Amino acid sequence: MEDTERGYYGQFGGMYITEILNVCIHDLIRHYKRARSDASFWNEYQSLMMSYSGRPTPLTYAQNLSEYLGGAQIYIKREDLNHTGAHKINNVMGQGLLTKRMGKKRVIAETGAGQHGVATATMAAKFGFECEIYMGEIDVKRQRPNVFWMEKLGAKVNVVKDGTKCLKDAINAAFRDWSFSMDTTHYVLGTACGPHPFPEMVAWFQSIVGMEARQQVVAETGKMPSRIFACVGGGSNSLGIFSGFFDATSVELVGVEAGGLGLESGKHAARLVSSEGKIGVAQGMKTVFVQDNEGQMHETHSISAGLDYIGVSPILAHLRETKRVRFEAATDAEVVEAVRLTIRKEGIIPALESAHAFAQAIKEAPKMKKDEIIVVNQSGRGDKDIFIIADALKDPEWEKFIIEKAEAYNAGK
Amino acid sequence: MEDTERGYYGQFGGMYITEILNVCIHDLIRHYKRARSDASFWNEYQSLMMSYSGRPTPLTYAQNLSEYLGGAQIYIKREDLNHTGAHKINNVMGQGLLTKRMGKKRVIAETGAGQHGVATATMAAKFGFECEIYMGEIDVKRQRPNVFWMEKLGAKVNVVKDGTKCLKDAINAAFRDWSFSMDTTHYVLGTACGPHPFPEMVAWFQSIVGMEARQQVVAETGKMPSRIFACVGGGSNSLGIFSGFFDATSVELVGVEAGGLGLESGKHAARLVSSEGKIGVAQGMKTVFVQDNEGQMHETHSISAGLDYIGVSPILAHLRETKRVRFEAATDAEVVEAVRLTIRKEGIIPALESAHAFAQAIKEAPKMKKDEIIVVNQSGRGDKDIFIIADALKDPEWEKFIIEKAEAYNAGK
Amino acid sequence: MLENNIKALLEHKKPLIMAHLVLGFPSFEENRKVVDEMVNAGVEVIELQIPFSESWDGPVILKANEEALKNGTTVSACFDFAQKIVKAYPDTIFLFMTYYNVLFAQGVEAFAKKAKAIGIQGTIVPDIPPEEGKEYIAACESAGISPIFLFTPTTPDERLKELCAYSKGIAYCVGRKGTTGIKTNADDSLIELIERYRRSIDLPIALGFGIQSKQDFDAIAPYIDIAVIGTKLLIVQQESGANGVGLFLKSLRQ
Amino acid sequence: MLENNIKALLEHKKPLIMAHLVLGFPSFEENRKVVDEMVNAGVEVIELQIPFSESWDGPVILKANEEALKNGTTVSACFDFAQKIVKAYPDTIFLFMTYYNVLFAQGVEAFAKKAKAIGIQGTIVPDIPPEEGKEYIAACESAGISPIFLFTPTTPDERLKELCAYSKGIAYCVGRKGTTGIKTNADDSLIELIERYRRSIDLPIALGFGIQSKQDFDAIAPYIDIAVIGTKLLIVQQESGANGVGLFLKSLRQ
Ligand SMILES: Cc1ncc(COP(=O)(O)O)c(C=O)c1O
Ligand SMILES: Cc1ncc(COP(=O)(O)O)c(C=O)c1O
Repeated sequence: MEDTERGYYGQFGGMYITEILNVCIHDLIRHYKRARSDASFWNEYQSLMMSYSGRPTPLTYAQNLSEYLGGAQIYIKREDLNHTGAHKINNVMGQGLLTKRMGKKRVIAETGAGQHGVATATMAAKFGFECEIYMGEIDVKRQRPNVFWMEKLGAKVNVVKDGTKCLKDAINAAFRDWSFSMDTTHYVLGTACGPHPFPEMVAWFQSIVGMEARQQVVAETGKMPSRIFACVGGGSNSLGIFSGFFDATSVELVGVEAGGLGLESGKHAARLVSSEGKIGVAQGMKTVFVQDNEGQMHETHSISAGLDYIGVSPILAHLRETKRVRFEAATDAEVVEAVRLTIRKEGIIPALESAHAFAQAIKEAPKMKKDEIIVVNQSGRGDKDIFIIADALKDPEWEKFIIEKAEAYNAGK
Repeated sequence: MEDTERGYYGQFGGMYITEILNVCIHDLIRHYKRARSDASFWNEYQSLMMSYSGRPTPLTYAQNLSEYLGGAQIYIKREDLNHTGAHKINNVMGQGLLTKRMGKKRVIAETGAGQHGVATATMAAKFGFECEIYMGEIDVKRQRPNVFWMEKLGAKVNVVKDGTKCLKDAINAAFRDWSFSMDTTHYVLGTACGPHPFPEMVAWFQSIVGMEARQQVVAETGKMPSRIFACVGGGSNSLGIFSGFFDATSVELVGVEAGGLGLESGKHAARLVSSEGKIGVAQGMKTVFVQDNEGQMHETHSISAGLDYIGVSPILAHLRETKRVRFEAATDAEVVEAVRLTIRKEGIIPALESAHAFAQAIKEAPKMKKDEIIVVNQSGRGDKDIFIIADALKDPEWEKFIIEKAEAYNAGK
Repeated sequence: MLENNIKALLEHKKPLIMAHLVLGFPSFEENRKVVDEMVNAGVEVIELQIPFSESWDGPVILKANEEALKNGTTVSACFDFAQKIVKAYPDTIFLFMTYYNVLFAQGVEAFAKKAKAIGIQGTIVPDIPPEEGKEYIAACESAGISPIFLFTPTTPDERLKELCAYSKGIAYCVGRKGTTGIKTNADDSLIELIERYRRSIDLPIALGFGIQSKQDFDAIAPYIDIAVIGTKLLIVQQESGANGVGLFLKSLRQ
Repeated sequence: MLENNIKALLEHKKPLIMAHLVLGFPSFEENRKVVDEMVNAGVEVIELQIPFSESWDGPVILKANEEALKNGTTVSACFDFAQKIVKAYPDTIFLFMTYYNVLFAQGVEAFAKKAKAIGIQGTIVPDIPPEEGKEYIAACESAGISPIFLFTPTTPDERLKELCAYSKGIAYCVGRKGTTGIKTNADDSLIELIERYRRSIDLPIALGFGIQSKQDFDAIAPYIDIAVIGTKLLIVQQESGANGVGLFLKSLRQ
């Protein structure tokens, strides 16, 4: 990592922000740096995560899945057991503490799947902050349960009708809000993207995952894993777990992108493994985006809203160049199959995002030796995805249930 | 507890079973006793719960709620952070280990809300058991998401159309299955009810909650709590947390039943605090049931399916007589308000069941001293209840979402 | 009293027939017709089931319990009806079958006394094992009616003997695992089971095994003292009324 | 070049007017009409915004960006159009406004060279602060066009001075926090802000502050060098076409 002043990782990163935000972001950097060099901040963070979110999350040995696949021994890092059901809370609570330090009273956030929105609204309720969430209109439609909870948590959900009406547009909208409100407001970016210091800061808060995982896997198995699998949306959960193993060069780190309907279909969200992923500058950072030759961003597609994003963390873009992380993609169909298998074999329901990591591990494990160890980062739980999983698995009873519910609502009015 | 041979607690408990089950249950008792006197069993149980379910669950200080109410300091025992989202998994994994010891390969269970069914199906997937779940037709209708997950977990869900088509009928149906299948099958009863050894055994597995809570509250506050609040369905979560404090006579234990539309309305599930609760014998045990003068059981009502049950643990019936536990009831309306408040103040969504405990704590905390401590057992998380909470809070956007989903399904077919 | 009555009957005929009905299902009038048909068909023992909301019976009897309750059948109406019917058919042995909570709700002693007073000779209560039944057994004894316990395929020999110490008049033996209403094949293993019962039980053996036909009845008749016919009669009744019940019962001994 | 041209104009007229449009919105034909109206109304500087999918502008300009892209507007078509229009109106100063990725995608140097070649005098790229803009600044310099950076109310005095070192020709000063399209009151605090800009900035000051009317224009005109009019023109255009834009612009100086 070359220029830590402006957050460069090789050629990627930086602070591509409008002048209006310059002071505000430098202010954030100052507070972040102070927090980072202050051991008591991390202690406070860690004990908050323990008492509020249930950290450390366990490392679960997936014995049945391992035996079924007949190769490497698979361990699952259980970020799904966090409060609010995903790793997103790690980042959010950390930024919450920082917001308190900065004396700000309002937080804003973008959200795609709604997980980060729920986590931010949760944090705001806990810290007593005012909270507004930006969410694309399409995401609002498909992720209504999360919208419902955000509102109950006291957040205002702003429906973003710009552009593709998805995550990237929600991010743009949040930056727009921030360029008015920076005096009172902290923008809680949800992944390791955006201008410096967000990528580094979010990765730092998520590094709690990797620290725990390394300690746990060694304690449990007496050795280091051969490979670690994590799904890659913006990059926060993967960087979180990978960071615990960067210095252990024998550990292969595998990031799994959303292959959607296939890399040839044009309907995917693979930035790092598809030819549509090109270096560019947007959303505050220089990194790899799914874009056309003139720099316009494409619509992406994934069965999992949380991976359905045009950009990727500049830190990961750099780690691809240095070859420290290998990148792969899993298709929607592979992901549904991975969900099915993991549920049946382990009684664990991975989020569709996390299931990308499972899908790749399931591909590779059988070819590995029985004494090799794999860690899969289960970034979230899948019960939030019931509307999508039920559709993917085409469950007729579920459809009947929804239709009957709708009839009751129609009759009630 | 007088007659531990047949599981009597004062006048309550016993083994009111048909002769066909006699040998099977004595077999269970033998295995249970052996496990209980074998320290390695508990160690195995505890480490399974650590690595699979995320135990110990944290104790969260509800600072905002405490300050808002202006009285006692409220701590929340976070059973909602368990795998599958409730305390039910504690019991189920314990019985899973016992099933393995007994060499059985199939498990059956009743379920009301579906929580215990999901937990049992999860355990069966993890242990590789065949699994059938009995669930009343009405519960199947209102708890479809849980049915969906049970099926994906590999369980067969049998819709019970007998009687009131609810939990009690599912229990009867499970006993019917068991009286054919006991050679190969263990009946995983979901709460501290039924014939001996179930009440004692389930309470034992759930005692992990109380052990942790006591250690945590003392470590955190340096003293013992004044009161502990837990909701009472069958009684397992309340006995779980209470058992950690039985010997600490200064700690007042408060069990909260489902007051439904009010104790005078006839629409409630209050066994221990209503005049409709009378001693009787059914479902394998002598305890207090909501019944008429001729011994026929009434239909009960609660906004929370998990508390909507005619009977109650014989251990709790006894603890009412010895006055070691005080019982109260919270109405549906109070519960909805408690959910709303807890979400807003703490960013925590209690299950509707658990919200009964919150509702009572919210009533009592303001009248207590600021240096007194309350522990509320949050037996489960509320996001599973979205269909019911959204209805209770009359969320028009949710209704619109469901209606649109239904239209899409109708169009797709 | 029950034991002597049964034994006296067995001197003339074997096996006896014990027929079952659910009180209040579909109505007391229909019950009366069915009893009349049963008596006319030569049934010696009639088991009157008082419906209970938490019955553990198989689906057919369970459904009848529910229907009876839905029709408003009360326990006291069951007693009134039983009193009349016992008086009307003085040569038939009547038993009550129900679940323990029905006794418990009005007091076990009161229940036994009232049953005795109206001429009921014994009670079958499947969810009260003798170990829980001290009060029940004492109440039956002091009232002078017979508590009838169940003997099942899972009951070990030792326990079969123990249960005999509590059972009076009849050993109600179950032909297979499960609840009421499931057919058992009248095969060698069933006959072996009966032989096992015989070795340990010194009471007349009533066997319930899901009898469906004259063929079933004939196959097992030589081995037992009393044939219990339950679920099948409810099915016949629903298909072809009280009259059908009479015809079916008569067919067994033709 | 830009700086000299601006200064020359300022000797005759103050404030100049800098008008904004989004290329391809609603179409290039319409753009051409609008430019014509602008030039006829006496506008001295025209800001041609090349649409970008990730614009951070306010809702009106954002929407225009989206519409333009939806209509299939490409960057190369924008260049073609700009080339023609610059040629057609040789006395008007044309600038490009866009986001950095548009430059980056074809190579910053290539972009700058092409812009210069067709007669564009400067570029406004709001998401490239000078610290990230070494390549950009160098490319502009070697091509001979002016990079125009933004000066904002949150920018401290020290940094205002620093930014001047990078900005050429115009200091594009923002009248209030937030994105484009929000009205600022032409009140004392705005005048104070302009005075603060003046103290640190030695370039002609272009102020964008959400001008809505002649009244706004008049209130602020004495204090600034160039009035930037953006969002309002898009609104007028959508309400009353290119002709309306011309009328509105003419009204300002009447
Ligand atoms: C469960 C889960 N996993 C993964 C992601 C992807 O984000 P990231 O790559 O930042 O971990 C999301 C985003 O919403 C998520 O909800
Ligand atoms: C979350 C939760 N809490 C409480 C209960 C009530 O059961 P018990 O009284 O056995 O804890 C249930 C039952 O389904 C439940 O799901």
